[in-house]
Amino acid sequence: MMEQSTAYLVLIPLLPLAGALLIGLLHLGSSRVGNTLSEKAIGILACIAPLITFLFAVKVFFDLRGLPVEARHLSQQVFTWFKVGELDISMGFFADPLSSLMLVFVTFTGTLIHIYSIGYMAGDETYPKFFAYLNLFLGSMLILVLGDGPVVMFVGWEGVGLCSYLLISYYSDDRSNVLAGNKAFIVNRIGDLGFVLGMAFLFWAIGGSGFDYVSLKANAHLLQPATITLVCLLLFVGATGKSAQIPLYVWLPDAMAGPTPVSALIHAATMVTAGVYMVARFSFLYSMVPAVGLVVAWTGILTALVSAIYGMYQDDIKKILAYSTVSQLGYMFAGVGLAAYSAGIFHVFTHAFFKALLFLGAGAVIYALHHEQNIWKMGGLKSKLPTTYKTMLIGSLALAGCPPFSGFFSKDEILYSALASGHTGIWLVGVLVAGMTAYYTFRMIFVVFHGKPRDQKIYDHAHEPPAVMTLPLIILAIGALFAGFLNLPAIFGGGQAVSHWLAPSLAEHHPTGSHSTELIAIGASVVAFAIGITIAWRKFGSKAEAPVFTGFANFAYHTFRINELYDLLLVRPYKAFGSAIGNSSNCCRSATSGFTRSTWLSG
Amino acid sequence: MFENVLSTMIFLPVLAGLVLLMLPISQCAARRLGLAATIIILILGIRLAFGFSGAGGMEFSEVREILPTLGIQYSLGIDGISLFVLLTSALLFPLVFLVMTNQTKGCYGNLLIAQGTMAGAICATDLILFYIFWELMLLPIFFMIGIYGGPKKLPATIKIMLYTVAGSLLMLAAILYLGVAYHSQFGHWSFSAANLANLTLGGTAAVLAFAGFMLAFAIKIPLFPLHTWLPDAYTEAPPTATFVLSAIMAKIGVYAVIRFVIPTFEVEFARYALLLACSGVIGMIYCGIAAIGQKDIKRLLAFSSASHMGIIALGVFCMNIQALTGTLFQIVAHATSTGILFLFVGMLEERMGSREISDLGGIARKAPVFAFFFAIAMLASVGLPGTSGFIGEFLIILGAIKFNTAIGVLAGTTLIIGVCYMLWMFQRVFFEKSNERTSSFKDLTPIEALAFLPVILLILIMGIYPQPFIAKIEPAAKEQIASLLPAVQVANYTVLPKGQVSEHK
Amino acid sequence: MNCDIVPIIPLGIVGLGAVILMMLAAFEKIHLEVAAVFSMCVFALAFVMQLLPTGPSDMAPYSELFRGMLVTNGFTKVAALIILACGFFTAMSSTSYFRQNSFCTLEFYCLLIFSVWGMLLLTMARELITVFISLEIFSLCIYVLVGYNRRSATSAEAVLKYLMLGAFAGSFFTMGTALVYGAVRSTGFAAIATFIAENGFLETPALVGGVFFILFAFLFKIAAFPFHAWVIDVYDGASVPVTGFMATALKTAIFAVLVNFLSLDAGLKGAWLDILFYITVFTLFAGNLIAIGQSNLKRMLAASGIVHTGYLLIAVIAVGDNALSGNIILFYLAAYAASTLGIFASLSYLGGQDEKRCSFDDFKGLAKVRPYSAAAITVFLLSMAGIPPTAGFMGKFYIITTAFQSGQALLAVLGIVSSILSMWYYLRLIIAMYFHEANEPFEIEASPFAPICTLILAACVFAIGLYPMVI
Amino acid sequence: MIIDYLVLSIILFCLGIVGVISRRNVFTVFMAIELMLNAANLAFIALSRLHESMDGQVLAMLVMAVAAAEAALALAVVILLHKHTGKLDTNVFSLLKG
Repeated sequence: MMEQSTAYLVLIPLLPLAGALLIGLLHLGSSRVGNTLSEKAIGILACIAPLITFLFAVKVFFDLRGLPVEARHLSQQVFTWFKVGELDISMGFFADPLSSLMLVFVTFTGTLIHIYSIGYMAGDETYPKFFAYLNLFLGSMLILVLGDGPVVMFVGWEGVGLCSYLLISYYSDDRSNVLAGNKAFIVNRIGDLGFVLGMAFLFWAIGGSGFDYVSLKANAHLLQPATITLVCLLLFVGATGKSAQIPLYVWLPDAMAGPTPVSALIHAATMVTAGVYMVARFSFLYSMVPAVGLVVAWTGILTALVSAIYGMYQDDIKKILAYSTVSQLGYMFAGVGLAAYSAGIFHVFTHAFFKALLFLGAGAVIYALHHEQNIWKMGGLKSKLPTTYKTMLIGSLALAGCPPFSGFFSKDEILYSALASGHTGIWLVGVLVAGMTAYYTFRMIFVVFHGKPRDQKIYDHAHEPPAVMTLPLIILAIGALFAGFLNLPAIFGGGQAVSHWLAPSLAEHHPTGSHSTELIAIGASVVAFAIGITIAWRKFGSKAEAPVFTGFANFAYHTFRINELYDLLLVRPYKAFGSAIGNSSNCCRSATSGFTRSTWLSG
Repeated sequence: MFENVLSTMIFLPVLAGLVLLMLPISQCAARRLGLAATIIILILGIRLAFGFSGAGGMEFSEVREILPTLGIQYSLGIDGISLFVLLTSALLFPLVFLVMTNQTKGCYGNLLIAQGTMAGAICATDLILFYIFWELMLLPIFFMIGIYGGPKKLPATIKIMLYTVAGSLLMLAAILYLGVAYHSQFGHWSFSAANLANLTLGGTAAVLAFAGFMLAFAIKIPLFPLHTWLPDAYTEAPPTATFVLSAIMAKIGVYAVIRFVIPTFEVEFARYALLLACSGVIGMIYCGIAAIGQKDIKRLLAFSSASHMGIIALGVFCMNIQALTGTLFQIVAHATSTGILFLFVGMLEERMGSREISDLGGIARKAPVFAFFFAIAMLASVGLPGTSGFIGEFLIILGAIKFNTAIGVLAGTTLIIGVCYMLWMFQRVFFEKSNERTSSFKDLTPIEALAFLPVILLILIMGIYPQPFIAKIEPAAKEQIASLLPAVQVANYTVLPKGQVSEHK
Repeated sequence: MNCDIVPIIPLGIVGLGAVILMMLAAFEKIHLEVAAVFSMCVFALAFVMQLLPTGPSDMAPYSELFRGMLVTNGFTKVAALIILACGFFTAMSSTSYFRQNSFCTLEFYCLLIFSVWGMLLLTMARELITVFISLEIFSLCIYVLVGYNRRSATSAEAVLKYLMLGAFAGSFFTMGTALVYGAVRSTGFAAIATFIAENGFLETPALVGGVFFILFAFLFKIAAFPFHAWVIDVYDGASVPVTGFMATALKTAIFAVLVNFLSLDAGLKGAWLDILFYITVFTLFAGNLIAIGQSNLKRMLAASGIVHTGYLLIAVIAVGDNALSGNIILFYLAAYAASTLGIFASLSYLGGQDEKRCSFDDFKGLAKVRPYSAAAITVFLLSMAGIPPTAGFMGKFYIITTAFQSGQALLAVLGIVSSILSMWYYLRLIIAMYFHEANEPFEIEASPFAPICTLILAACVFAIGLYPMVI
Repeated sequence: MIIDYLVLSIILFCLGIVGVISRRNVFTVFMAIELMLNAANLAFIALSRLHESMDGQVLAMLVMAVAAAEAALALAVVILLHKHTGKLDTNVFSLLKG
């Protein structure tokens, strides 16, 4: 324990975990002695913990505000976790501006989505289980954010992975869902291997004297360049796993098999951005090796491009949003890769709002249409679901980067720093992707809400979801609308509040670009947005039917057959080899038995 | 009774078992008797744990001369290395008697004898005594598999028997060689491990003796090329026997390497550590991959167990404090998790009469508690942080990387390999739709749930707050490493992975 | 002279008993079982007498009697004890055997006692002709015992083979004796020892040749490698109790005299060491290979007997000046005798009419039918295989240790390897008894003797195993 | 002089060995064995002469006695075998194949 004022840090992750335990026990109990509590009660019970944690997060924020800039961090050692030789890991929590920012929006969106789920999951037969998982996830996410060292972070890191697995395969009767869950977990584990190895190398290099961020940062100068490169690359492998970047992005689209609130919370707002957060966490290492940064940036931007291409051809509303998530994550990595950490984190921040909003909106639509997800069966829902429509429109504008919505500022920040730091290639791709983003986002909006209803029966049954679901939409919409202004660049007379807030915990050097470059950047992205949205309007504005894809479109529709490729190159050989070995031991057993039959059973 | 608690823990179960086998009592009574005996042992074990200071060195020692002319002693004792192996067996055995309700009387009797003899092997500090128990602990398993085993039991029995007996007899030769060497060097006979550690060995003879020991232990663990008996034995054995084999007996192999081989054969050990580590890691990967191809859930778990034993053994051969502590920790962790996994499978078999993965499915819906416990054990065995599995594996991987980068990286792949087959199995067995076979599956009764709860809690506690355990393990591990250190310097292994120098050590 | 008589009182008792029994037999006065009990009493009495301290002979090792013809010391005494015990248990188990097989007459027991007498004499012999005579005394008795079942062609054939080869070996022995006599003008061990001490061993070719012939004869009698073939058939042909008796008592006697003879002089032994080494190795492995091939229990046991001969030869080679070595042979013999007699005792009442339960198949599922017999047999087998804490383990333990100590590491390791091989056929019987279902189990009306005998011997196996620990 | 006797006895002995190994008739085999024993006796006598002590001759007597006993037993066995199988050819005794 350090000074008393930080003793509450541990409570932040603890409360949701406790909630998870409680609800889980209720669930197990109910499985034996029938339902003990009504859904409402369970839902409210589930929402308490996130709400309190949100308040704590705010408290953390203001506590940090109270401290002088250079001394802005709170930390709390709860107990020595394990201590072997020079390895001394303590279960400690650590809040600095970076983590406090994450904390705020994670708990905020988390709370909203809990509330939303009360409505969305109504009538589900294992209702408490869902909330138990949701709380468990929140707890792990908070450990991830608050962990004072890589190892503690890894606990949360794996915890969220587990929850994602459990929630993706939530509707476990359907094999495909479970397979999607397995895929997510396994792919994440591949990334985690990178994380663990990175940790190990880092430890043997400088971990001997303390293995928490503070002392690592202090000793970072002792590292060989080679080691730093190795460590950074390995950690980035972990990031690609968690944040769905090339080559490990394949699990995220399948992850949409989970309930929509899960997609919103885990696979859009919070968990998938953990990779970005981790890179920012280790900014003191990444900033030392720009080469690795470049790798990160290019990986990110290419992911953005590829998934944007996929996004343009999907017909499942959630798949569209999933790919857009991947693509936005690409932006974030481009940002952190180019050492514009604050820009990247800021995009994480805004993205949390509008993407959560979009997913919840999509959830509302799906809910309204009784679990119909194909956009080519929707249409003209504007009148039926006004609130959903309006909020989703705001979300889309934010996503597409239309000024002055939040997405515009954050994305522009990244593109600008790419241009200013002279990586024109990245910038150009970024602008292109911005256009495509606008295109596929509004393709979705137009097809779903405008034009004539394509399936009259579904259309007739459609109805606005209850307030418990629309309320979060509205709150998030407000967030998506105004979050951008928190980091208003100087050119708009803003003070880049977020960047300055984050400054103490990041090792970034702001690119010094002239106003002209900044103007070029803004102009380009605005133009790209305009072009994108116009094409979308041309093609889908009034009325459009389900297209038959051919050639490249078909190829893109099937996401370049990457899944099939992986299956062919990795999964099948692995399984074949496995069963081959298994059978080999079988046949050697049968050999033995034959042998023994001859000599023993005769006896 | 408490002053020679170790003898009690050894002979009480053996006597109980013999009585149980001799007396014509009913199966149910037999189970009760066994339960009572094991619970007494558990209580003793707990008292032992609290009486244990953990200062390093032997505690609760008992020494009696049994063959003075040859310096053979009946000498028992436990230290940080053996304590937890002993406690684990003490903790797990009552569980078997609680949940494995319809095994035969003979099975229960053999189970008790196995517990006693294994306790003997764990506590013995005299090599001859150790050898005696080491041989004896195989017999109950032999009979359990042979008499109560599955359809293909005979080849399995013969395999395991010939393998292990061959190994242990060669070990006997090595032991006797050591004894004679000691006599020639110090002028009097002694087989106590502590004395033999003072031997100055060298030349091919020493290497051969070392090989004799390692062979015996490698077969029991089992290390890679010698693992072929394992899948058959584990699969054909009755659940109780499989439980004993996987949870305790394999661990005793690792334990024996640490206890007897390292102090005596520092030089040889250091010289061949790399080779052995390779075999460990290869076995880990090989069996892990083989597991994915299995149709029989028990066989799958058998391979998974072999895979984990590979990495546990690896921890021993890395010769640094992290890895060794990790191994000792993982011994307990793996014993608990895999042990109850096998028990769960046993229950599945008892209740549904099939182990074919394809026959099962949808159990999670039918039996949430069962599924929940199973899931926790499974997650522990795939090393999820927050469960006991993570600490051990993390330490071992860390140590492995220090020992040799390549091996460390390969060891890391256990994260992936393990999760592949486990999730695959979990999906097929617990998720998806339930069929007519599984729809009748009954969940754990409250009694059973209570029986499993301590182990489940142990798994979680060891994951969340492992320091108390590690604090008791570490001193003993330190001694071992200290005894190794000069030899390691001789064999000049890289103290750090390539490309890294240590201003910091 | 008095102190000469005292040590051979047991000998006297046995001889007297034999004569008395023969007299009784001549007049058909007593019943078979009575005769059995009588002979048991004789053996028991002699055993007790043997145990009693017999005057100065304990003080002086190799104290000589009858002007160096006989000798008694700790070694011979223990050997005699083992032989007497063998006789006792054989008599005991044969009663049950002859419940089911009716070719027994009173002479059977006379011959038994006479052969024991010869063996006792052999253990004490310190003079070549005495050796020869005592050898022939019990050989002749055993020939008859082997062929006792006159109705069975196999036993007749067995006795023929045994007789031919035995006489062959005997003549070798005489020739050897003659040569030795020629060399040292005496046949007393002491004289030979002094002679060698004076002018060395290899210097006199006659002596070398003689010793070679003598060793040839001994190796034949203990069925060492080149001369092992006969054992299988003879054991197979003989009736179960006789087989047990041969396998244990005979071996004990011969090994006793062999050790006495070889420990005459270091040079004498040293000259044959290399040859003995190879003979030992081949004996071990030949025995194992033959045993693995067998499907008949008696033949398997005969072959495993060859293997045990191999172990004893290891001991003989390793016997040196150190404290252990002399007694380890006797210890191993005792351990081996206990378990072997035990198995044959159980066979003698499980065998049934005309030993119809003889192959491994016939023992399938025995554990279900007769759990205790099966358990006892398991104990004996484990002891033979050398699993602790049985007698066999301690025996092997001593032998291997001694081998290491006398620098015969290779021999020790080979011994271990062969005992790994031997697990194969011992386990096979256990597996047959426990892991298979019974096929047509037939009931046997057994007299209590053999089962009791089995029980006692099972206890002995553990007792001997733990004996070193309790003293 | 004395050496001739020894050579003779050795020759007889070897003849005996050859006989035992080569001949198949049971009688012949036993006669060969007797031959060997007597070779030994011859050696004894000759050597006792050489050493000018009576021991050798005594030993010879003993050996003869034993040989006689053995012979008696052998004949009994031969008769027994002849009862079982009308032949005396060792090759027909093949019940025990060892």
